[in-house]
Order: sequence, then structure tokens, then C-alpha cells
Amino acid sequence: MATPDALLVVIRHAPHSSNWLREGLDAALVAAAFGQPVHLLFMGQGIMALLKEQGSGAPGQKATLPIIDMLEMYDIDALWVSEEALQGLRIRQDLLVDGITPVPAQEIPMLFQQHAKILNF
Amino acid sequence: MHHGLHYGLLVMGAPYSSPAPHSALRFAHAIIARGHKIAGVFFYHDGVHNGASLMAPPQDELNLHEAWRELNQQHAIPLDICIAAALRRGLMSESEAQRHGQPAFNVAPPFELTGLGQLLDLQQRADRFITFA
Amino acid sequence: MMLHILTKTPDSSASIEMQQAVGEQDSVLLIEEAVSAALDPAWAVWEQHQSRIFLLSEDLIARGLASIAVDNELPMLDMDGFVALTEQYAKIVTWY
Amino acid sequence: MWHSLSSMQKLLPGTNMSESKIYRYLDSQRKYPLDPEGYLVNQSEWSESVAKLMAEEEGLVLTAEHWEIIEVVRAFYQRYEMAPAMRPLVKATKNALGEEKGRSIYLMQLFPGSPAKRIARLAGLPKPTNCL
Repeated sequence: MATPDALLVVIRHAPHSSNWLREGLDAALVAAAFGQPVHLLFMGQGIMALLKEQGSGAPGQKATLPIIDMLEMYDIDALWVSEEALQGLRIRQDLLVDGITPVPAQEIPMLFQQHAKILNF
Repeated sequence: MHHGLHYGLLVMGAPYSSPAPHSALRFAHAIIARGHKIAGVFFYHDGVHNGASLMAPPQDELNLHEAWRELNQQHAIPLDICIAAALRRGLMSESEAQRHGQPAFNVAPPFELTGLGQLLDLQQRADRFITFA
Repeated sequence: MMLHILTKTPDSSASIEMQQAVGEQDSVLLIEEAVSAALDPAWAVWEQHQSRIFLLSEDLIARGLASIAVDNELPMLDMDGFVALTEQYAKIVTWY
Repeated sequence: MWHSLSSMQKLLPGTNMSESKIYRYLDSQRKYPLDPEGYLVNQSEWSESVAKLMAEEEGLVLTAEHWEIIEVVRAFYQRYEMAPAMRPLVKATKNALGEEKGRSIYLMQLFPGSPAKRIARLAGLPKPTNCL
């Protein structure tokens, strides 16, 4: 599931609330562009970035969905969401883009243990 | 046993809006006092404002920009700022100002504008990597 | 085994997300706003990580919470102790 | 400390841009302003003839092989709203044009130097903003 040299990028902020989401994804893209394996874990409000019906951005802002769709072009294939957070936000998985793996609550600490490098946004 | 570790610091909080830069600076001095080294400080997100050379707090308050400069002068610690995060927020070095046709600049050495690759490199090189945000 | 640093209050989303990530062997350090946890010795995290959770004393003192932390017998570290704690953990994640 | 760039005052908007060393024009009729790094200032002005002019000043003659890559990059931007770095560029090329062309060596031969940046410029896309 996790390789020791992979970078885990944790996304915890929603689109259109701050720049944390975009700048977190930027870090993931740059790491991937340099050839580092990157895994993404979405927790809390960060899950909102995965809603498949997101429209284009609020006036003057870029949308997030194109970046989420682009991740596979950067070979970022591991997109995990916390099952607990999904339930907490009452979001059904079929509302999210394809290719998301839900992670049960008891396995979240394991993900953190398995990655030597973590960036938390 | 744990002496001579190399620390990397990531600062993402803005000066005077977030306590993060103060915490990071105090931590930096404590690292050095315990005999460790700081491999570098990287400023990202709102932390890029720490590099603003026009910062002018009242005289009886700590000038965070100056405090970072002193840390660099005393211990030769690199101070790197994410260039994309900085440009978005109106922070530019002299060469960036020239490239963008701007009449002034507000980032100067020892602060350096650089890519996110530097952040990833710092994380790889450091024995300990700590975020202040 | 890793160190989690929490900078926000116990009821913040950062705190809730941290609690989802903390493993059994991990330590927790409360700094900045998180030291207000000293006011609530019944906070679940105190129970769960009894011997491995610490408050940063200078952030407590600045906020007038140091004697409450002492009364509630909560463990404190100073800045030097903070560095010492990071010496023991190769991996450190900050929740903000 | 405030850093004044007196030598740059003449570059302020409203001053005579033609004297500036920063902005220049792609064409002799001065229709297409470029930014200091040679990217189009107005993306909407891009056309195939603009791309040809840009390539010409780089000493590049655009062949059918170049054009199909430029199309790949324009389609990438259309879909993802970002110009690709080298790695996704290779992948997108592979997806669109097959294994033979989806290799960095092939892209380097067509667009020597840094292909991702050069193609973004020729394709009329904004400068990649990634902190690369």
C-alpha cells in the first residue's frame, strides 16, 4: 500500500475557503513532477475537494476539479479518504470523483506510520 | 546520542496574524542552543510574508523580518521563500521585479525566492522536519 | 512512532483530525492555542495518551494558564524540552 | 528598508513601453505584446500564425510533428487548466499519439532545451506557475 520513500500529502481544507488546498496540491504536483511517489489523504473539510459536481471557481478563482482530474497525469493514483470524515460530513461516496479509496478510521494512524515523509495542509 | 541533528523548518503562518513565526523563531534558537544545526527554513503559504523587507512594526515589538535576518547572519541558515506563493501575494525580489516590470521590490537577501523543489529537498536532507503554521 | 504538534484549540477541526491520526506509540505536544486544553482535564486525549502528551510551558504562561496546568497535574515542557522531544521522534506532523 | 528601482521607473505602466527592455513585440506591426519571458501577454491573441512567428524567432520550423504536440498541450490545458510539467506531458503525448512519441527523448528532439516550457509558450498558454 505504501512505499517507504513515498510522500504523504494530507489535505484538510475545502475549496474556496483559503489557499491551503491549492498550495497543498501544488506541493503534491511538484513532488510528483520530480519523480517522487505521492499519496494523498483527504480528511475533514478536505473531502469537499473531491465532489464531482464542483463547478468552475467562484468569480475570479480557478476551480479545483480540473486539478483533481489532472492528478493521474502526474501518476498520483493513491487518493484516500477517511471513512469517518465522509460519514461526519454525510457525503456518500458516489458524490465523489472516481478512483477514491475509503480508509476505515482504525487504519488512518497506520497510513501516517507507513510514510517517512508527510506534508500536512 | 542525539547531538548534531539537522533540522528543517517549514513556516506557513504570516507575521503578526499567526503565532507560527514567533514559535518557529524561538524553536530555532532552542535547536541551536542544544547543539543542533538548522539546514534551512522554507516559507510557504502566508509564511512568505516573513520575507517582506518593508515590515515596520512599532519599535518596542519584535521585527520578525529582522529576527530572521539575524538568525541567518549568526548561523548562516538559508531562508528560502516559495516563489509562486510570494508572487501571488505581492512579494518580489529585485530580479523578479525586473521580469514583471514592477518599479520596486520587497524581498532581498538573505531571503531567496525559490521553487517548491527546495522544500522537498530540505525535507529529504533534514533529520527532523517541523512545520509551524 | 511519531510526534504530533497541535496548535489549535481542543474543539478545532485540526484537533479532531489529529485525534484520528494519532497512533498508540505516538506523542502529542500542545502549543499556541492548543494549550487551552489545560482548562479541561476531562478532554479525551489526556486519558488516551496519559504519559505521552505535553503542554508547552511558555505558551501556557503567556496565556495565564500555567497554574491551572499545575493544579490539574498536566505535564509541561519548556522550549528546550520541546527540542529534546523532537530528538526522540524522527517524524513530526503539525496540526493547525 | 525600501528598495527603489530608479532605473526602472521608465517601465511603469503609462510610460513609453517601446523604450522598455522588458516588454517587446513578436511582430513588426506591434500587434502581439510579449512578457519578459516571451509568453503572450494576451492569451486570446494566439493563432497558428502567432505560433509560427514565435517558433521562427527561436529558429524552429514547425512541422506536422511539432503541431501535433502543440495540440496535445493545448488540449491538456483545456481540460486541466494548467500547462503540463515534463512528466505529465510525456504521459499525455503517449495517451494521444502512442508509445513511440510519448517519450521525453522524442519531445527533447522536437523542442530542444526545456520542452514543457517551450511548448507552453508556442501553444499560447500562460507561463506554468508551479513552483518548479
